[in-house]
Amino acid sequence: MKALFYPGCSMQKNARPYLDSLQAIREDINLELQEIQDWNCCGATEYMSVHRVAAHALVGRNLALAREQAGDTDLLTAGCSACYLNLAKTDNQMREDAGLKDTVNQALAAGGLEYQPGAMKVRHLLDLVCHDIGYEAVKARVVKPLHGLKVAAYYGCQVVRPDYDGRWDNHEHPTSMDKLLAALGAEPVDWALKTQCCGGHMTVIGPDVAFGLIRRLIHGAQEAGADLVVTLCPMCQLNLDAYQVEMNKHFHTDYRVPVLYFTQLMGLAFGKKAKELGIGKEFVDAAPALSRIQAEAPKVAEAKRKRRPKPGDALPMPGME
Amino acid sequence: MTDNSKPESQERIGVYVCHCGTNIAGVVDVESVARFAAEDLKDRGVVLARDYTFMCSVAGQELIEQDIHEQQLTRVVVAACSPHLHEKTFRGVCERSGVNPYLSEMASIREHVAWVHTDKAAATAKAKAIVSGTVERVLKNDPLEAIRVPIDAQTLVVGGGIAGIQAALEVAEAGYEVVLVEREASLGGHMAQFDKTFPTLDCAACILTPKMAAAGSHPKIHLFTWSEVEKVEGFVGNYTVTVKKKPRYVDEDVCTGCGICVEKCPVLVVDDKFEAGIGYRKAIYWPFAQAVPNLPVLDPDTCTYYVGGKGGCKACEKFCPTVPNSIKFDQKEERVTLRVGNIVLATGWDLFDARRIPQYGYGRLPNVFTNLELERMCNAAGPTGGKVVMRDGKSTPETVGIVHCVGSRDRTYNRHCSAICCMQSLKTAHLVKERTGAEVYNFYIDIRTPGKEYDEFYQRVLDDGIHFVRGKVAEITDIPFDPAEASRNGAGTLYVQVEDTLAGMQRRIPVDMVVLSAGLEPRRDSAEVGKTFGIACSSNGWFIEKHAKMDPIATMTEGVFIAGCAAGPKDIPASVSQGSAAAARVLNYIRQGELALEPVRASVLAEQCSGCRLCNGLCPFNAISFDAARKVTEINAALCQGCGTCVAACPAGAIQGTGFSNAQLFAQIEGLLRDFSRVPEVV
Amino acid sequence: MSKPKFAMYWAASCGGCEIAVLNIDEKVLDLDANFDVAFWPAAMDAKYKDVEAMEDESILVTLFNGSIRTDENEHLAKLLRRKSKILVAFGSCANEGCIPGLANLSPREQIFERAYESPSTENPNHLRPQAACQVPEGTLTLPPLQAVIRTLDQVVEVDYHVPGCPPESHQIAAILDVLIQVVKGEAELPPKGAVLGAGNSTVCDECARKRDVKVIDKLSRIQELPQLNTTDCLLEQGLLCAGPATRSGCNSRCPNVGAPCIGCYGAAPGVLDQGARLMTAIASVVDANEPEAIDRVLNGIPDPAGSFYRFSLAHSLLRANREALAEEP
Amino acid sequence: MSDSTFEPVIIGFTCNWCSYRAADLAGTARIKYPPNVRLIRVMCSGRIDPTFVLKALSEGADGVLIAGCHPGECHYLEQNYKALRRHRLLQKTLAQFGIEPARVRLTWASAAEGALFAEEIAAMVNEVKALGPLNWPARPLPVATAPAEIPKLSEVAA
Repeated sequence: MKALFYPGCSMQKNARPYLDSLQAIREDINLELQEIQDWNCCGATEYMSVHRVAAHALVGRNLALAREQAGDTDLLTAGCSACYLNLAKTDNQMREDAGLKDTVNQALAAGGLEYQPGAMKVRHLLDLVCHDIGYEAVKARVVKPLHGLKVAAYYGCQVVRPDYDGRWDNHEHPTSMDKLLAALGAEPVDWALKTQCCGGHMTVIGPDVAFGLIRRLIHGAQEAGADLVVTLCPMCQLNLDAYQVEMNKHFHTDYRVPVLYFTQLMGLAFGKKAKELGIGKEFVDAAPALSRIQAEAPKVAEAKRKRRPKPGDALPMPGME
Repeated sequence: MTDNSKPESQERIGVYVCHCGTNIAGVVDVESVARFAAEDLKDRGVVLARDYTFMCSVAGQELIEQDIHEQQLTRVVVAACSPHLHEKTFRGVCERSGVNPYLSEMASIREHVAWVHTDKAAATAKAKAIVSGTVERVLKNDPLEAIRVPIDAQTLVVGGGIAGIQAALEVAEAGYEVVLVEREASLGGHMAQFDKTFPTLDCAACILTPKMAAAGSHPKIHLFTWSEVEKVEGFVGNYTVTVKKKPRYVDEDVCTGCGICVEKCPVLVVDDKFEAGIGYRKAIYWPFAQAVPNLPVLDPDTCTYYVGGKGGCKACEKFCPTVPNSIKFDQKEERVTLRVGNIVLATGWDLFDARRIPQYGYGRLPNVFTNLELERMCNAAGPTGGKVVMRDGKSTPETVGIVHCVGSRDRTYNRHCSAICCMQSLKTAHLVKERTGAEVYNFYIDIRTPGKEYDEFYQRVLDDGIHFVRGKVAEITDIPFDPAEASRNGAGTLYVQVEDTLAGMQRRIPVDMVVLSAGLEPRRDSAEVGKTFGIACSSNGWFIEKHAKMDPIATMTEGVFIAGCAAGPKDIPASVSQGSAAAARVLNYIRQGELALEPVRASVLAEQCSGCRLCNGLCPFNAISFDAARKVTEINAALCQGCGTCVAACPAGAIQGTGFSNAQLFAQIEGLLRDFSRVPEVV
Repeated sequence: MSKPKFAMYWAASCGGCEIAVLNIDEKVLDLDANFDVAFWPAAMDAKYKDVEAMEDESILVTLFNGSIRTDENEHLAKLLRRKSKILVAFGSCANEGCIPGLANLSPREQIFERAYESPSTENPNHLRPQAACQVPEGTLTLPPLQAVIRTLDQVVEVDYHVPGCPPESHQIAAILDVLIQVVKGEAELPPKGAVLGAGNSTVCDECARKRDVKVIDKLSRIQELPQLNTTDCLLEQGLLCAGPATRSGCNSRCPNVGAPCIGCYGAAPGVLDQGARLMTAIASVVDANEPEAIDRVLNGIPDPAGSFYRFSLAHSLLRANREALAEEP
Repeated sequence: MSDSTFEPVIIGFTCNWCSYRAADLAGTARIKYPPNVRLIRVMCSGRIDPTFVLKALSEGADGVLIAGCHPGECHYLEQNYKALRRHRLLQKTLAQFGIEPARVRLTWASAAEGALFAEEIAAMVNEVKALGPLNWPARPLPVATAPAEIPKLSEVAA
């Protein structure tokens, strides 16, 4: 499968391991990524609220370039949630608002470009892997299953909301990455903080607020029994990993929950070397957690025989299908 | 093609333009419209045109009658309000005066002109165009006779909840046979699951069981429980329905309902239906204690005779005291074919599945319950013997949060208001407070208490000291925000995150237990059921009434009525009223003996039909059939509902539609466009 | 008593109608025996001035085939109307424009472009026909092409209609028999405006193929189908067959040999617009409810106007493309 | 583009159960909309024959509005889907005649959607206004009698 690829700034720098691991597994999942030539900044989270038209024109240029270079594909993917959301947002708002479409296209015309909304299908990398490549295809490539590794799938906020084209199963409690990790042999833990805030840029603006949020996530993952947190967004990874150290200092705690990208775990399961996947560059060392990977799948305890309930016994729970 | 064969010049048309007080005359120059009809449409057969204050008044009607007699009018056009209001009135005038009622037409110049336009000149011009179109149309009208069909007196009621029971009892009491079909093993429906009913706090069982018993033992009511209607054929007055009886594995004719089989059955399973998942039943079980009919039913999915492959324990069979034995492991599905004249659909509702809102934690957090679970918990015959306890079965909650509008009034799930949740939540709050003394919080968007004594009950609950927080709950979680919150509340506490819109702040309210007031949804299979009975569902699944206000019991299909929640959420009094209303409509038809139907029907011109069969798949009412011997298509006029789709589809133009014929519609188009150049320019 | 006069004329047509008349074989001798053929350019030499010299209404019957494309066609239509007691619109062109009528989808300039500048045309000097051209011998004239094709009854009053492209010879023979009987005083003329030589139903009535309830999930052109079933309805096999919307009378010639009906006998009795009937019928049975899915099926009709109005365009409600009509005086 | 005084005439086909009642409701609620649309009631949008549309367009209408119940809510269960299918095909065909898609609009309005129906009408009137008059040339009617004077061919050719 071929898709245009918008790497964004993070993947070039702090989220380099995300890019490296993606490069490492690309062929295994038969994903051909063609980087947009001459792409520019996506405007990050803030620009949209500072100058709406300029922000959309900025993103519109990337969309226009993508369309121009796309050839026979109309897929455009990004690994960073903010990049993905901005691309999807501009495409959507140009679709909804004909005035904006015209203004953006006027701006693009200055550079000899034009973009018709809807011409590219903007998809997050995780969405492509889960829904287009599919769990079965991923499973088929697994050579070293991640048996025994308990993982907390953490989605963050931007990939699931506002979800213009209804790609995600549930905005509050998505399960796509959980299923992907299960396909790799890992054991996803059930936790309720999957889409809660990582602090975003509050780490810079108001660190106290951010630390509280980071602690809640890290503590929650640990409480849920996770060996590590798996993420799909450079911002989330940065906050939970690099700022975990800061947070520990702030609260006098000693959390050590490593945070990796889902592509890194895919690489491990596909038998790639840790170094090739950028593992080891994280602030919180992932090695102890990864050492828990077992050769065999853990045995599932057999369900207890049913006993006739007596008054005062626990009430049955509703089943989750 | 416009049919010019009729001698139009011989027709004498009267045109009447209604002022409707100032409703029309305030915007449309009615005199000018009448003058236009009299002068410009003279060559079209208009012999007189009048404007009058209120055409629908007795005097207005007499005016037309008089003209028909004195001026020998042969056709009548009334330019007034929408035909949906007064078409019948003016048809009646014609009929009384000896003119075929279908030779009258209404031109809507109130709803479609006077009330929606402000420019008088443009409105008057449009009114003239409409009158011109209607005059052309009426010239092509055919004199028609209403279609008469006999009515079979036996009635089918589908659904044995309170609405269906009520409808069945009323028809049966009037002395007519009723077939009552219920999908579950007992009558009762959702109401049987409730503990108390708002606002009076009557015991639900105490008021429902006598009705169930009455329906169960009524000599005129033929009960089919554990059965479903599989097929419906025919038309009003003459339906043939096929009822599928699912195997109960218990011989209905022999079983005495002694219950020894249930007692001896060793298999215990969670009862997802009646006990809402918090209680247990056996593999052979009574749906509930007061079930009607009083017969157990065997569940082949859990009985060891069918699962496990070891032949099963057969304890029920061994201990059954009847001769012959009532347990019939090899009982098969049966089908019964019945003839009925009318059908009442009272198929009820399904509870919104609260697991669809994962952030509310139902199914993940043990102490999040649904209102239905609470109903069963409060019930003295329920799994906890009437005690309100937490999921551990022992602890009494000290703080309880009740979340309103779960799955209702929410764009993501259902936009509709479930109508009963406010009152039900208030009732739950009251019962929980009464039984546990807990602090109770209600989280609501709006409180809606429009029924009799409802708001008084709300005031009473307020006086109970129950807290009300106005705001939509964002999240229910067991994860504390920080260690401080954790240490304040202890493990297992649930936090209700909500924006209190009255206090203007975010709140996190720690509670021991949460009750979700899950809303009412259409039955999951309502589209299929609608198809079986030939009635329409809205896109969300509620059945569509013939008219939401003026005809909420009837449907588009003659002889099929709806009652209770099948058409939308309702409380018990409304459901009972609708059951009675449906019965009244049915009895009306039965007493008439035969029914007059609107003669808007399609028919095939056999000599022009080539038997191409293109139209054969187009009728959802199965009115179109193919005569293979003659190689022509035929339309059954009684089954035809008059939509005209086949008329518009026939490639040979061989299907005609009365009431809305091509000739009528072509003529109307011509008439509407006749004077288009005269529309004054509006700036 | 002299024999009544007979005329046959071709306006914008292919000549197939004349051949169809000759295909009645020895029956043509009956024509000669009972009529004096006064004017029939395809069969015998004649000059317009001879016709102009005739007395008005001196021709008993004129079979007029071809549609009105040029000023010359219009002139002859009016002339023959004046000279004939009975004017018969003969064949699809005269009745509804037929294949030439499809040119109504293009304005004149496009028609010329296509005819004189297409890659298959050798025209290095980009010559175009002129209404008048000076040559040493004087002025040469050509009748100008009119904006759109019109049918005979859009130009003059028509007494009878004989549909078909061309009309079936057995039908022509039957009409001729009636005409001869009328001349001999043995029969009455049919009511004015009648359609002669056709049935009252549609082609399916005469089609031997087995038909069932129709549901169309794919439409193909005949060359796209791997194999055609010889017994079943062609429409059910995914071919756009115009039979259901086309007047009977041809004995279902095409469908019976495995080719879909293309609609040459025109609309069924009482139908205002044949194309609309076929369009509504086909659309009604498309097996899809979502716009995109519907379009996927309908994309199997690459040229809807040409498919539905193949023969009847000039006589349809819209008659022609808007741009072409705009050039009409 | 049209001049600003052009007021289009639009024929609207509405079904008895939803869209006609929506128009009634717009009236009852006194919602204002432009007076350019003249409605014809049929029992169901499935009754609407492309011939009606062609007839209206060829006889002076600048546009045609077709309004039915929402998909899935047809009072005759599924007949509005037939209207949808016919509209798709008609649009494809009309394009070849040079008739812009905005002139033949299909819309859905439930009996409760008076305001929406009024908005649809206003939107359509604006779009058709922007397109200008259609002015479809009238069909030549059969000539009643042969013209008295037929010019000579030599005169015609010039």
